[in-house]
Amino acid sequence: MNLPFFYACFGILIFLIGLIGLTLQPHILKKLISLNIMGSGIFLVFVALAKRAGLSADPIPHAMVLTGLVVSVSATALGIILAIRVKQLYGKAELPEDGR
Amino acid sequence: MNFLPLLILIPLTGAFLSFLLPRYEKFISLTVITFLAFITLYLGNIVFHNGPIKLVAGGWSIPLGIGLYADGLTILMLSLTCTVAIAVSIYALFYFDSHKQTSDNKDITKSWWPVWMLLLSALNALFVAADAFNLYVTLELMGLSAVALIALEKKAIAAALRYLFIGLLGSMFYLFGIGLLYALFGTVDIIELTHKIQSTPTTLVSMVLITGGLLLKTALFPVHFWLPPAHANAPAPVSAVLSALVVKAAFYTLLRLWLGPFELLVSDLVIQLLGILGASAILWGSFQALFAQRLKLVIAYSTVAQLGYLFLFFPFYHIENANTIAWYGIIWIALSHGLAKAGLFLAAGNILHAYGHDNIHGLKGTSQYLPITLFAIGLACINLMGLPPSGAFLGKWLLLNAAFVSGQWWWAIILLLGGVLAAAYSFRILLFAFQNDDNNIRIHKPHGLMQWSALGLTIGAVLLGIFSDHLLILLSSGAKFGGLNLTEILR
Amino acid sequence: MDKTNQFHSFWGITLIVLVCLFGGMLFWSLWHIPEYSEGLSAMVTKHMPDSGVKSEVTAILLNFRGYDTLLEVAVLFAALLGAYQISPMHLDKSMVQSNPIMLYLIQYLVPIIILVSGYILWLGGHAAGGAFQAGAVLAGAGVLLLIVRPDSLNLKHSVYLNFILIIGPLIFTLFAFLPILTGGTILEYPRQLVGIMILLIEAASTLSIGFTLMLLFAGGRPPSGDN
Amino acid sequence: MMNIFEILFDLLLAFVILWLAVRTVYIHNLFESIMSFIGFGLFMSIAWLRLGSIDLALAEAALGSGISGALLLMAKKKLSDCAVENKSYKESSNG
Repeated sequence: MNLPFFYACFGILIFLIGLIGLTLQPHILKKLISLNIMGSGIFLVFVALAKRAGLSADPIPHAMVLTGLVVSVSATALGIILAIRVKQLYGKAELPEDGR
Repeated sequence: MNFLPLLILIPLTGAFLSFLLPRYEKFISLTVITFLAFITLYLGNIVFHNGPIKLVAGGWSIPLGIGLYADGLTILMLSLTCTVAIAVSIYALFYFDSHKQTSDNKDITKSWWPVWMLLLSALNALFVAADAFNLYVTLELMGLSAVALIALEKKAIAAALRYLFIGLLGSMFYLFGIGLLYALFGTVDIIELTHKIQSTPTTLVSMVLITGGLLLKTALFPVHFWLPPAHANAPAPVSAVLSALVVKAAFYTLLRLWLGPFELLVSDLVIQLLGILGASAILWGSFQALFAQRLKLVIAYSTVAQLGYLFLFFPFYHIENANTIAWYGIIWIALSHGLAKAGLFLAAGNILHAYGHDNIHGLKGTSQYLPITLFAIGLACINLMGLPPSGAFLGKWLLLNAAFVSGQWWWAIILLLGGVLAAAYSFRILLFAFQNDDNNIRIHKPHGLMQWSALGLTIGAVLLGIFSDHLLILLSSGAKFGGLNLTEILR
Repeated sequence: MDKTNQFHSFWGITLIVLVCLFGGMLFWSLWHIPEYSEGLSAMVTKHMPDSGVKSEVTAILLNFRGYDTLLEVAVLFAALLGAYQISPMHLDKSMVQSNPIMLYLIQYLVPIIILVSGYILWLGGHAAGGAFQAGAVLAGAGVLLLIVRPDSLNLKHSVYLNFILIIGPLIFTLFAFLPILTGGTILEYPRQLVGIMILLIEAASTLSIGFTLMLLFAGGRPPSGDN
Repeated sequence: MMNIFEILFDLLLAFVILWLAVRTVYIHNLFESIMSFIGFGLFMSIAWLRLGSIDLALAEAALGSGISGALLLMAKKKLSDCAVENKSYKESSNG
């Protein structure tokens, strides 16, 4: 196994850890963190597979990942602010069960 | 001079300017929408006469630059967006003013206009995108601005958060799939992918990931749970936009990819599965709508059901002729549902505005106090049931034809059953709304234009069934399916 | 309580089985990806002289695939607008950690961070760096100030602040729009001006991104100035 | 080809990142979880360097680890402070 595929496999593992966390953790902040970790896993797969080009990796996935990073930070920020509001309204930093 | 990118740039500029100058936000937004209407008409004219438009951002060559593409389907979706945008904006002129006093904190700007402009540019960008990664960015922009709009209503905060999570999860799967596709073929342009794609296990996995992510965003039956709370609790104009446009946009992305790059990989098992999920969505959504207690919740569940119809295209995917007919059919359902549902949500907003609640049992007297709104509801219900002469009738009729042409008649039963159930929940609304109110309850009458904009949209949905000739020809421009004379079938 | 635990363990096991299957599918897909692929690096190298910058990633972000970046800046703006309608800016006193050492350090730290941010921005032209990294560093300076001396920034909701927040995306949109007027297509920079245009976009975006991230940290809309 | 030190380095880095990811997701204490997340981001930026992208390493350190970490810490603080707003609201909106 060479470098790109090692890191790609590793990225998938991180993605799966985040996925399990997202489904199991009730706390909103932890869900958000899990989503970020899932994202990191995907980004790792992107960049690792770009490294197949040899020493100077393919820069297009790098730019895509940079875009993705900014998007996930924006989403995290919005999620956090919503989370605080949910706590203010419902008293718990968890999504209410009754589907509202 | 090519006007296609202006569809994105003008609303973006509008968003920034209306944020900077909140005093003129209405003027700026209405100007933006007027421009959009003219540009859409102009582009529609070009596509109608000269065929699809292609261009690459920055003037680079294709796998490096980002392609933009508009064919007949794109133009129809853009026109749907524009029509709904006009009505919703007129409605919002009055809706948010009358709700201003309920804002609980003066240090919060409940700003509908800038976010609405952002959402518009995201929708337009999504419809003209020809690049899979660009679609990811537009989906995120659409998702985040939709969340910001849902969060305008205090009681929808939790629904907004859930919507954010679902949207992010869906985008993650989508992004993963795109990453695999890029790793394999070195391009993310949809047209180029279509030429280069090969059936390998990796492509299959990426198709599963992308489809899964988009189904989550389209709220197909088993993963529809997030839709009703978000659509039922958001402010009326927001619900209208979400139900009419935002879920359709995710479906549009799915359709583009399935009819393009993934064509080679589509197996019979998968398309039957999608058909079954669609059928379950129709039945489950309609049943839930039948028992929901609030008007907006009924409408939201009806959206779940109507989205199910769109997936009835897939069982006919491989069958010659039937797929063409079904394709025209579901697009007609999507368009007419977009107009009718937007009108219906606006009408529900009028009722909420007038009565202060939207409990179905308390709709007494709507026929006395809000006749125009009630007429709008009636027309929208005709569309949901799929009665002639509405646009949905044409769509469903085409789907029925497809079912019989292909010999898969059991889908026809689902269609009829869906119609009956839609009739049931529609009559339940109308029954209460037509009751006379003897107590002369005091209502807070909505502005006339609020009522007329709801009516305008639902009339549009009916007109879609009557004046369909030119639009059907427009739709065939650049379409994968062509050469079938629909007017022959329609006679 | 016992019952719910059992319930959870049942779902937990189902979930783990599902995730294992899903993960297996993903690993299986990696197996079939070719060992070597150049991607688009040759194409990027070929067009680098026309891009106006020397760093490949910056060229992709702001020139070749600049349209994505434009929409991405709008995503950040959407998050800010969302925050504005959900909550007001809120920094209670307990968050302020002003011990004398911090107060002393911050006089030197903040200017240095701002300088570093400018340096990263400038680096973006020919090496690694650029508007997003520089903006994040700038936001770091703002966050530090908000924690240690919130009064020194004196954030108020005003047209000036709003202008800083949108100047980056607005200039980007404008430069995307101008080529259309001259008969080109979106973001088709004129050859002789491309370098300076990209630098302008980056500088303005750094400012906007920095302030946007700082306000997101602060939790939403700053209080109105007129009271 | 890779020499033994590189392989060891990759394995060690992967192990540390995985350990931090698992800790971040499963640890009960929110504060430690956030701290692990910040550490995760920092080690991820080393991984980006290893994969040849200084841009991403910078961005991950500044955005993914720095800003996200600051946002999360601020959120934790506010979540533990904030009082529940008008309790009656919960009942009244059930209908």
